[in-house]
Amino acid sequence: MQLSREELVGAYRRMATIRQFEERLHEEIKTGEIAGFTHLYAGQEAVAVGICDQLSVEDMIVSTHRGHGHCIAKGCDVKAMMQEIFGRAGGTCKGRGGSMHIADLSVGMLGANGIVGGGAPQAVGAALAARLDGKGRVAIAFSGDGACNQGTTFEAMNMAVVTKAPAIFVFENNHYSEHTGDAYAVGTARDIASRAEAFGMKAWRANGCDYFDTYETMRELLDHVRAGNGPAAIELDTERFFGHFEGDPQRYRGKGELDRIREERDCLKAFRAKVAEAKLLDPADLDAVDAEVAALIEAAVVEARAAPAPDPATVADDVYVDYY
Amino acid sequence: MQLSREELVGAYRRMATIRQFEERLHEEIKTGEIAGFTHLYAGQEAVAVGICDQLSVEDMIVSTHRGHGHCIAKGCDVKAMMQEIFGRAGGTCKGRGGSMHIADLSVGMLGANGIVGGGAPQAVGAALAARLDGKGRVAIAFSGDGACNQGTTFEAMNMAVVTKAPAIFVFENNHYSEHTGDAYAVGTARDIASRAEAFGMKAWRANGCDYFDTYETMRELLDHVRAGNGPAAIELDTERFFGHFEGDPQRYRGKGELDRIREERDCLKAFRAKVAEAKLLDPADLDAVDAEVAALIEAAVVEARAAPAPDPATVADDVYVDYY
Amino acid sequence: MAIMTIRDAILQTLHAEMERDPDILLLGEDVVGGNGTAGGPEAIGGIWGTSGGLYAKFGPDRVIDTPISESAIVGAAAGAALAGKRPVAELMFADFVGVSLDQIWNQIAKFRYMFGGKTRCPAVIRLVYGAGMNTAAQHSQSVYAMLTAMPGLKVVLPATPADAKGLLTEALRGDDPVMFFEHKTLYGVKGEVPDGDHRQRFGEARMVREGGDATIVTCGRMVNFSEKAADKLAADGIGCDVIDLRTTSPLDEEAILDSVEATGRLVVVDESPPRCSLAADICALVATKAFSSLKAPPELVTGPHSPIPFARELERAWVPSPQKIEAAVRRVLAAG
Amino acid sequence: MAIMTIRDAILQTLHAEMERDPDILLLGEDVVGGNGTAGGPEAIGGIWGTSGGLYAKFGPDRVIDTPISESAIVGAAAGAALAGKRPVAELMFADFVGVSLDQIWNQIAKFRYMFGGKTRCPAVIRLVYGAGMNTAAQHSQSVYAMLTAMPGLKVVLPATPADAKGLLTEALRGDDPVMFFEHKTLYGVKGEVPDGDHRQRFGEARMVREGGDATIVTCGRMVNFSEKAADKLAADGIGCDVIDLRTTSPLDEEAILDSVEATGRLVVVDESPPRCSLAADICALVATKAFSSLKAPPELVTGPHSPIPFARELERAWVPSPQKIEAAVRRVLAAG
Ligand SMILES: Cc1ncc(C[n+]2csc(CCOP(=O)(O)OP(=O)(O)O)c2C)c(N)n1
Ligand SMILES: Cc1ncc(C[n+]2csc(CCOP(=O)(O)OP(=O)(O)O)c2C)c(N)n1
Ligand SMILES: [Mg+2]
Ligand SMILES: [Mg+2]
Repeated sequence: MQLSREELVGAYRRMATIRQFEERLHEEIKTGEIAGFTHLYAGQEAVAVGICDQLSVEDMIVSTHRGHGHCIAKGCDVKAMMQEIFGRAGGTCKGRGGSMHIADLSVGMLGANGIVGGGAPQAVGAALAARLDGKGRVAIAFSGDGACNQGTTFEAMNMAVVTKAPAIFVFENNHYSEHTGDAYAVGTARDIASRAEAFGMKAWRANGCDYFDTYETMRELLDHVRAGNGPAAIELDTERFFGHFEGDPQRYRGKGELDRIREERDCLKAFRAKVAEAKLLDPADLDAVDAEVAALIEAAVVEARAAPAPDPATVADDVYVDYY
Repeated sequence: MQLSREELVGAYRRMATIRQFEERLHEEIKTGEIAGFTHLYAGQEAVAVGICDQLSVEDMIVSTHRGHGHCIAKGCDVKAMMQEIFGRAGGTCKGRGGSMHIADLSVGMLGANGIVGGGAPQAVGAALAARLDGKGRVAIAFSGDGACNQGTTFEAMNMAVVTKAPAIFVFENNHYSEHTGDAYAVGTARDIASRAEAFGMKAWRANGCDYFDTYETMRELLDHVRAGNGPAAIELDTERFFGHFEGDPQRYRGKGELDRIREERDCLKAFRAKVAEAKLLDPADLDAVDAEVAALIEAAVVEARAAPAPDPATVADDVYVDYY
Repeated sequence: MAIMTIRDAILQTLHAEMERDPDILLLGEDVVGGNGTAGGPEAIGGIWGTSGGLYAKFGPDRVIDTPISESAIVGAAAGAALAGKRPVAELMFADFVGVSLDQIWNQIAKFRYMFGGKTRCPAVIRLVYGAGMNTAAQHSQSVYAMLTAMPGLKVVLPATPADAKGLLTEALRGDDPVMFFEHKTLYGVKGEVPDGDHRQRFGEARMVREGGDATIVTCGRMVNFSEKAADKLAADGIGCDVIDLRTTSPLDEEAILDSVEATGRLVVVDESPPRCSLAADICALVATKAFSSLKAPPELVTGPHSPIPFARELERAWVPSPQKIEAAVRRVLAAG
Repeated sequence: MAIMTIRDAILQTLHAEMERDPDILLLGEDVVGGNGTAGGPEAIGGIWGTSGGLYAKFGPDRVIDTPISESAIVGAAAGAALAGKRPVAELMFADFVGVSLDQIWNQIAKFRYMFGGKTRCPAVIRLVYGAGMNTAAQHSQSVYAMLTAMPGLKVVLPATPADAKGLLTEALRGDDPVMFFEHKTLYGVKGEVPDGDHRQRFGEARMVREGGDATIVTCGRMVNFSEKAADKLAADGIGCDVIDLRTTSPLDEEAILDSVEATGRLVVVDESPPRCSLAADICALVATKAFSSLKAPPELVTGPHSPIPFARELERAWVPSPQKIEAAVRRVLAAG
């Protein structure tokens, strides 16, 4: 492991930020103040952060309906995101998009997406664009185990192979698409990664609840892609800590499943344990990070709650750059 | 080989019918009498016939834009087809469909399709319908090497595996999708069949220019599917003898390629050679079949040419069963 | 007559019709739910609660959970219908017509015509549509105009529990493909539902109220909004005919034209952007076929030419409101 | 001024603009052709002959043959545009909007709005459309009404070589997504094309001729048919304003309304089935905004509510003809 102390603290901070952002939303949603569908990313932090930590701001990602984690990991402003989810004028998207449609091109975050499978072809296009510039940039599509069954995802994988685009398909297998298990919905002789392999790209597998495994595996993958070998895929075995959307009774869970995954598959706990064992960081350092993050999230919520709503008169603005 | 003399003659007759149907259309189209796009199936006869010879009239197929061969092999009326392609009122579809939209549900031919990849999901649905009846029927989707890259085809394969539908995916790899080679457009580590395998179904490979290899391989596959093992796939290496559509200059062909495939990969020649070598049929018997078929095709063209055009006043009929 | 919600009217109709007709099968994402999980399939009944108990009763060959593959869902319905069954396919959100349009538009809608009138494709596609739950641009759209434009489809939009039952029964007994739209904000609406067999013929609009001064033509959630506007206007002595189209294809032209011939004033209310909309369609119908009856320019109350926004204040501004409908009626009465 | 076909105007504009702007890239099926074959990539230039020579000049990173995967083609254009490029994606037939609608409708059209006006998605989708070549129900459709209805898209339909150049140049220099419709029967139409830089502003209809007695509003192939009808009518002393919309979104409302205010008679000609069509849209515009000018009920000349048939006699009966247009003009003049 060649990560510096600073990098480790940064990684932990980003994961903790996602976790606290989501835990807090879980509470805020109960108050009824947040409208629409909210899909929480908690549990999968090691994936977003383990991957995005190795990207430059010029590298691009496209995300999913469960996009908060990807946004934070890629560098979107947390307070603006909170405002967006609260539907405020000061939100990342001026309250027009909400939880499912956060984007910030200035940090290479090309958009969350309410259409499952919508993003994968876009990553191929972004990768083709990147190649045109010749700076070694890559484009990443995040997809779930459910999204991996959408035709667009398959088409995108094939097209990436055919065009040798520097596109990366990240499959976050949290074992559920809504209320259905991957054991049912993903037809495959082996796993999702093996389907990517059948399209002629190299695929990796990693423990998506382990920052270090994700990071190391992704480093290999990125070396491969940046070296001009065309697209690649990675499947990450991970867990979602909350329901599909807020309000989901989660009757599909096994008895004690949530307790077990929170106990055994918590990427933050695992991170703490590893850095402590390897004597890389002091638990107190991480406690301090937690406190910092808590303050940030608290401030974000307070500001979002107080922030002005969008002006209804602007409802039809921002459709075109110009329309004549 | 357990085929009776009668079966062998029948197989040859069906293949020869397709061949002569297409060779004749190739000539007729030059006269300008036939409108629209016509995609000829000549060269691939062993696939359609080798497969459909093992189906009952209750088994169902869905076809492609290159559907004449599938139609004839499944038992559509040749004269009505000819009228359809000539755009006549007495055509299979009353002149409404034309070459790309021939269907005859009474023989289990659920439709040619102008949308590449359109048929595969339909075969899954037909297979689910067949299963409901519990009579062991199957449904087959024919797809080309081009169609195998359409998202619908992938979705269909996955859904067939997930639902264990008795659906069969037949990939006729004639190595071209329009003017592009499969070597370019099909991203895969190995072949099309291996992509089907990655979806968790058993897949076979056969020489689609050899009736007997196609037949035998398909028999194994059908036994597997009829036994209730869910879907299966087969990839057939085959050749198209004409252009993508009539009028195609075929600049993508290698030097001498057309001569070579007509010489070495002609399924009718191969069939004749095999049955002669094995002393199963007399060349004279097959010559007689050729003559019979020639008479049929001649009659079909003569009748089609003389047949009345559809009445323009009926243009908006047949949209609904009833519309109130 | 029982009082029930639209949700229950749909669920009970599915139960009754599936019992009656063994050829009906249901396909969709999570219509069973729990497949492949430790919790096991347990008929959670879809996220909208419109398929509960069907799996337990009719089993896995007739109630089928699918992967997230809408083209294959609708395409499978197409194939099953050609093969002689009556598939019901659920699109969890009507917006997913985007990923399945070909199978609806170029396949299901066209089979009968392309095949010379010799086939039937009685597929019923259920589409959950509409704004009002802050589900933003990709989960709030009213897709009915797009599908109304497509020859070969029938387009149905119940606004009451009785119609939900009557129209769904009719869809399941007819021989043509039906696009059955369920407004997500209307599932909880309660009303009387006739017992026993109840079929509502397509192409027969519902005269929600008669008033004689102006004609409001609408459908879906906007029926209720139009009634609210009509109530307000009634307080001022202005009487509105309110017409709930029930089906937009076929369209009950007669009901619309009769009313406009009497009132001379037309307001069309349509939860959709304005261009090439159902509102424009109805307006064109009246302008071409009842021109001389019109005493004032028709008014179209639609959303603006923009996607549907997320924030409460913005979504409310986007959707036609009772206030806007009321104002439009006052304008058509003031003009001409 | 050079005389050339619409095909060549498009091809030359692509050459010129790709030379001018290194950010333009082209994606589509067989836009190169021959990839992966013994014949080798050789710029067959697409089956419509609108991309010849581009591959040789701009190379494989900018001129990209794709598999048959329209969702991925349009989706890749979406992503490339977000990433700062100007992709041009070709749909070999506009009917393939069926298999790619989501990327057009829910992605490209909505990005800017959903993302709070902070992004641009200047993707140009070229769609080959229209009847007239007996390509039957799945390869003949005029999809422009469906896309005109979608906020966020601009919809462009050149009817002359000069407009093909001017509108395509404008599309490639603008910052919004453009649906660029090319009618398959018009590729061979010849006409004068301005040399050098030529941009045709969107939302500016072309007054094809002025006649003063009746207004014909139309676009695409129907412009020529309308002119034929107008010629016949002129012989009888009836003068028509013929308006070629050029773009249906944005729409030049002023040109339409001005003309109808002068003539009082409206005929809309639209190569499409009638429901929720562009014809209905234009009719509604006039009925709501120029009501008092109308002297007679408007006439809509469209195809019937059916898919497009294959046989020559049937297709001819389906498509609006000069005769039908002429008859409609005579009706609007006789009425009122
Ligand atoms: C095209 C489409 N179909 C269905 C949905 C509804 N839907 C939203 S999320 C989801 C499940 C996605 O599962 P997965 O890809 O595993 O992502 P996860 O929710 O586990 O992060 C479904 C079915 C959708 N938004 N888009
Ligand atoms: C969705 C769609 N995209 C593109 C086309 C145009 N097209 C018709 S046939 C064809 C090539 C098909 O290749 P393949 O599947 O190999 O079948 P083959 O022509 O070789 O029989 C293409 C691109 C189409 N009809 N439908
Ligand atoms: Mg998942
Ligand atoms: Mg092929």
